[in-house]
Amino acid sequence: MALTQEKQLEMLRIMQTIRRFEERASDDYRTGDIYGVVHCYIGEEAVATGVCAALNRDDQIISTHRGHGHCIAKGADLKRMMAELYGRETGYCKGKGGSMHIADFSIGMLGANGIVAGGIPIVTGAGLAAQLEGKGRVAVSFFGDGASNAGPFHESINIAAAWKLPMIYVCENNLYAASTPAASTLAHSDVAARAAGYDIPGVVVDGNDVMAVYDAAQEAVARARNGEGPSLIECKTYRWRGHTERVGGADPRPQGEIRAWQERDPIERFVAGLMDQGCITQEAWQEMDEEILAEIEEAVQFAIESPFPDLEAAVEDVFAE
Amino acid sequence: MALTQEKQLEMLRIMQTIRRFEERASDDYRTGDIYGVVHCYIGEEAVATGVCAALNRDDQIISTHRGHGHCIAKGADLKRMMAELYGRETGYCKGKGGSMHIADFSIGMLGANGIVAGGIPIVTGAGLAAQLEGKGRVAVSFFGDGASNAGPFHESINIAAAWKLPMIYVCENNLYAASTPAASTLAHSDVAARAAGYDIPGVVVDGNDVMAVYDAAQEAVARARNGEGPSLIECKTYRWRGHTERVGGADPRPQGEIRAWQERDPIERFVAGLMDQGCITQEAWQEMDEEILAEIEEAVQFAIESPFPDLEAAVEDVFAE
Amino acid sequence: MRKISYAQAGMEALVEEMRRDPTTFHLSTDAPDALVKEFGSERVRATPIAEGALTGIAVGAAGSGFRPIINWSMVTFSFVAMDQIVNQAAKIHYMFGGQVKFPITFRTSVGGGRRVAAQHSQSPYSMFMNLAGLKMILPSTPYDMKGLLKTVIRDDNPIISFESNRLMGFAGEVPEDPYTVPLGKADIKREGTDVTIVALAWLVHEALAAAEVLDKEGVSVEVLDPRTLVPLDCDAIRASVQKTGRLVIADEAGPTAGASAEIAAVATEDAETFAKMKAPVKRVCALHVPIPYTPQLEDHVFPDRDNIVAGVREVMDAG
Amino acid sequence: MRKISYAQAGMEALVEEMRRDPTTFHLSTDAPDALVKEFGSERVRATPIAEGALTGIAVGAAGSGFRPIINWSMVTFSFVAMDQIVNQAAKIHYMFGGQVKFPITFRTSVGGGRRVAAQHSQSPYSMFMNLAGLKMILPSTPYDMKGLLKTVIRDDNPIISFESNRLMGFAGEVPEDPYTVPLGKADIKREGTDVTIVALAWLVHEALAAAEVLDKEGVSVEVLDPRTLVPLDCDAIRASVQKTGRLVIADEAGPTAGASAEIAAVATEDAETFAKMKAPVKRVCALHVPIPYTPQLEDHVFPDRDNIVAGVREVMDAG
Ligand SMILES: Cc1ncc(C[n+]2csc(CCOP(=O)(O)OP(=O)(O)O)c2C)c(N)n1
Ligand SMILES: Cc1ncc(C[n+]2csc(CCOP(=O)(O)OP(=O)(O)O)c2C)c(N)n1
Ligand SMILES: [Mg+2]
Ligand SMILES: [Mg+2]
Repeated sequence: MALTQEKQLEMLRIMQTIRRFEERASDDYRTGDIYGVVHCYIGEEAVATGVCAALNRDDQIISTHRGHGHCIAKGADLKRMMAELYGRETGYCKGKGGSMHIADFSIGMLGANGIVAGGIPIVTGAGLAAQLEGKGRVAVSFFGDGASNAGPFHESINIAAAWKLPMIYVCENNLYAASTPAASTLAHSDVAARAAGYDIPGVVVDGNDVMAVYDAAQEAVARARNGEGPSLIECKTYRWRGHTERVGGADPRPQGEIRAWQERDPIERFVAGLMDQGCITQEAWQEMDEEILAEIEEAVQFAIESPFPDLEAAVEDVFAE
Repeated sequence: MALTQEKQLEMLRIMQTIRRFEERASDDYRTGDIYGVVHCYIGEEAVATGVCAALNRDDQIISTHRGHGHCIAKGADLKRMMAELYGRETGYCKGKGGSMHIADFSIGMLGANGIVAGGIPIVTGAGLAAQLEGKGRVAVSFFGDGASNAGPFHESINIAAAWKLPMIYVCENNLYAASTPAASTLAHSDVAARAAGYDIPGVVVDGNDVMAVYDAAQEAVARARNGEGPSLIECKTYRWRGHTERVGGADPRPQGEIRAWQERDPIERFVAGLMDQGCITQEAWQEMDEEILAEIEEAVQFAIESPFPDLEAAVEDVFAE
Repeated sequence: MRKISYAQAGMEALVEEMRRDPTTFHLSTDAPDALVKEFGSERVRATPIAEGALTGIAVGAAGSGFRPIINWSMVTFSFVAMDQIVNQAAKIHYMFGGQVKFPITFRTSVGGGRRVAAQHSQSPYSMFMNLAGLKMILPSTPYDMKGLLKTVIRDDNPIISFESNRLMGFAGEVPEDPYTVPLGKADIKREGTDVTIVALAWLVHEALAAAEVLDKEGVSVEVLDPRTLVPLDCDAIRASVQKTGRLVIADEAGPTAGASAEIAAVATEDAETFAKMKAPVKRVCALHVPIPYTPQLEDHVFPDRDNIVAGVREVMDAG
Repeated sequence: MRKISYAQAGMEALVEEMRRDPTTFHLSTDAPDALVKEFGSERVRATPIAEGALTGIAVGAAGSGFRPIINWSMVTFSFVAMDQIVNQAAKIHYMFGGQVKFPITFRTSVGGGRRVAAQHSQSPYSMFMNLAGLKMILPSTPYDMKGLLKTVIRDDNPIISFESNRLMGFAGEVPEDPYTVPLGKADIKREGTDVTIVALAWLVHEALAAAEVLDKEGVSVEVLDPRTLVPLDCDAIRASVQKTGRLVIADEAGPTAGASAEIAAVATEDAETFAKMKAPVKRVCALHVPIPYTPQLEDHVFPDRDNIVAGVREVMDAG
């Protein structure tokens, strides 16, 4: 299904918002305004954006430790995201979660998650809820190549397939799990090859091509809404930055490999195509970027002006009342 | 590779020993001489027997909660097995383990295991040990259709494939996990279909044909000894008795299904073939059976005459000295 | 009043609450026939053997407006789900700032006595108590089972219902009329003045038997059943110990960092209670070993009424 | 004497023991460069993210004559391996009647202070203590780390080495000459006469700082570091409390059914110790909540020297 220009420009805006948001988060992490650990999605923006473009607001997704991109693509509020990174009371988790735990259930974003593969069963439960409800909602699990080797991947996808749950499993294969190459841990180089064992569709997609991702997602979503069960989509992509923003050992990945993938920048490729089609001019693109930067600046200001939580908050929210 | 008559008769003896052993164990469970829980392998004897016929003494196997067949096929001592069921000091586990935990590391039998899929990683560790040792040993994981849906199956087989461990994964698909039909829990009806996702061979075998099982095992063992990595063998078979020997609710499986599988008795089929080939006469077969029964009677006598452990034994063996 | 078994009481609670609330559903590796019959195989599913995924599925479905009931069966099998329990179910409400609720019931059986050896004879509730973010019950009678389990299913948090293997067939009075039992309220199963026995699950009954014996020796025993482990009714425990001056804790689990250790600490860290204590605390627990198969050894490892009597005599002698 | 960090001390122990014993090998999801360089990528493997399988693999390899070392990294990740820990590693030696040994070292980091929120800030050692069949250490200094970890690797049982996140960069004296520290021997890190602080890991250092403050107030503090949680040196704890008459327990974990509860029970269930106790037990632990991300809240949740000082004053006032 061809997308309107408007929709495509919106996707471009989302991709660039992810990138600019994380560039800022990385800077503010370095100055000490953001704490703990931050995992950047830069270079992989096409995956979250392409998949979420195929979803409705009430569809649900779950993310990983590398969660900002999925949040933004599903429509999260930048202010509350940034406030969470800044540890403020106005953040999505009232400052209790931080980067690894941003969630917004009201838009179907079931959270980033610090446990590799930990989110896969959870969002499969959202898929079961969607099936029991019977209103045609679907649920999407994002996870990495590393996660695909963990038990919950197998257990969940088998259950979803056996029960024909309205699920889309999206493997973001960025070729590494921290410093360990996927080539050394994946018995078959394509995670998508596992789909056949569950009798479901499995496809490999260029994860740096947002329209290719969208097309694959669109097809899987239609199938899921139709009651035909889950699909597995593997997006080959690459992260540009280190595993986390913590300054530690040197990046173990070959410099040439990093450069080669940067030349396949999903945003530049998408912009170039849109310009070729006359969808956007260089000036409009620059303007869009400036708007995005302004929006992020606003989010940072919001965060800075928000108070830290009161100490009593430490003992609240352990249980729902 | 064609097997000698002698070897085939030995396989027949093993199959019949498994059956007679369990018939007796079931009887003695009913009289209260054997405690706890007993899971019978009757009907599935061809699997353990066919696979273990392809192994050497120093190769290793691991079993499940349904462990007697694997023990006997790997060469365990019936006396010490029966003594364990009887809870005696002379049992394999000094009476501490019972039916679900019989092990004999000296013959490469790494134990029955009460946790579904729990043994799969453990025996994969034996496979890693074999690889590190480099003496051409192999290791075999037996597990059920139910276990194939659990995380450890996936994690272990992927690791074994990625590291080319000398492993054979043998799924005993007896169509049920307790009272739950495999048809309702396996997204793809063949567990073997999952092998492709790990880039390893996966075959479906008639698990009631001991020679077919042997042939498949033989090929997988050769591959493993050769450093070519793991294989997955799925044996379609059926258990004749209830999930456990505990008298509880009615067997939920269709009577017709049970009868149909009993007509495919792996022992009768094998004997009939051997008789056709002139390997064994009706009289010799009867004689073999009587020898087996006598041996089992001896094992029971040994168990009965063995003492229960002293109470101090309760606090021993928590740690190795 | 009619008598039904502990197991039946649990089933009644389930049926009543599933009737009451259409957002409840039930997952377990074997589906209970009675539930399938009444609620259908969409709401009552026999699942693949993947307790880890089931537990995560419960979390996700709960966060999406449902009220899942998961039966892990033996607690042994909960350990394959431990990541989902520890890292997700227990923390997700707090970690996400309380933005939605996660009403989940986990049922599981604990305890020994069935000659099923180490893996299948466990009572590890204290492992879950050490976490923050899970409530848990441990009923000792059919009455408490039904009333507590109904409360658990209605509660908006993840809760574990630990249920005693040894008590499954135990019959007791259960009213036909609906009722619930609140969380966090201990029950004095017998009043006494000389010594408090805080007893858990099956050991409540052993403690009551021991109390009869001790009564003949002139020792007046109070038997306190916490019924819920989280929240634990610390006030009731302290009040009882302040009254009797002596504390014996009877638990089928091993002692080390057990519920028994916590109960001991709850008493001895409270200044008022400590001031009134006449004797050291006594834990009457299983030996700290895996559980052996053979009957003599298994029975030797677990505490029973005799061990409780001996424990009480010890604290009576000590002060 | 030279000083090295806690983290380096652990690495030295590993290198020395891997040199010493060719049956050792190392598995973790990220392989430490230094180990790969020296021992090669056959013996030091970067693994798939499958800590459950790795733990089982360790059990199987150990039962086949090897001496595996597994680094789970953060203890958080051990929960995906919990079935293999609880149902296999801890029970297999007993359950199989001791027929072979299972020498396994599990390394894992615990504790908070790094602003990484609930999932990545845990100290759940008491969950493992409640099991029977695992030994475990929790060193507080580079010296103890190296000496204990060497002992652990040589031991013929599954052992968990809990290692404090907060102490990774902490430097201390470590001899160049080889030495080991035995399991089950507490270390008195400071002698005193008025109150015993049993402190764990990072809190040993906070307790020592608190002792300085209290010294100025005329309170003489003894700081006892158990160093190994299983076996726990109950004799040393009891002896110290018998001497001082007062017990404060400082632990970064939450109190409920924690190591702190066990230590409290170990003291108060011993008649001789109980008789000499002048004040109630005091646990200075984390608040019983998941750990929040934002610094103020995180620091508020964890105990530190100030909380210890306050705790000691409380027991001094009580009696
Ligand atoms: C169960 C578990 N083990 C280990 C970790 C530590 N860890 C955090 S991210 C990561 C790598 C994840 O790789 P992948 O799934 O490919 O995602 P990516 O980081 O590449 O996006 C690891 C090992 C964890 N969070 N959870
Ligand atoms: C992790 C776990 N969950 C549940 C059980 C209870 N249980 C014991 S055997 C069994 C069925 C196993 O089915 P399968 O793997 O097909 O083996 P089979 O009994 O058919 O030989 C179940 C559910 C268990 N032992 N372990
Ligand atoms: Mg990756
Ligand atoms: Mg089966």
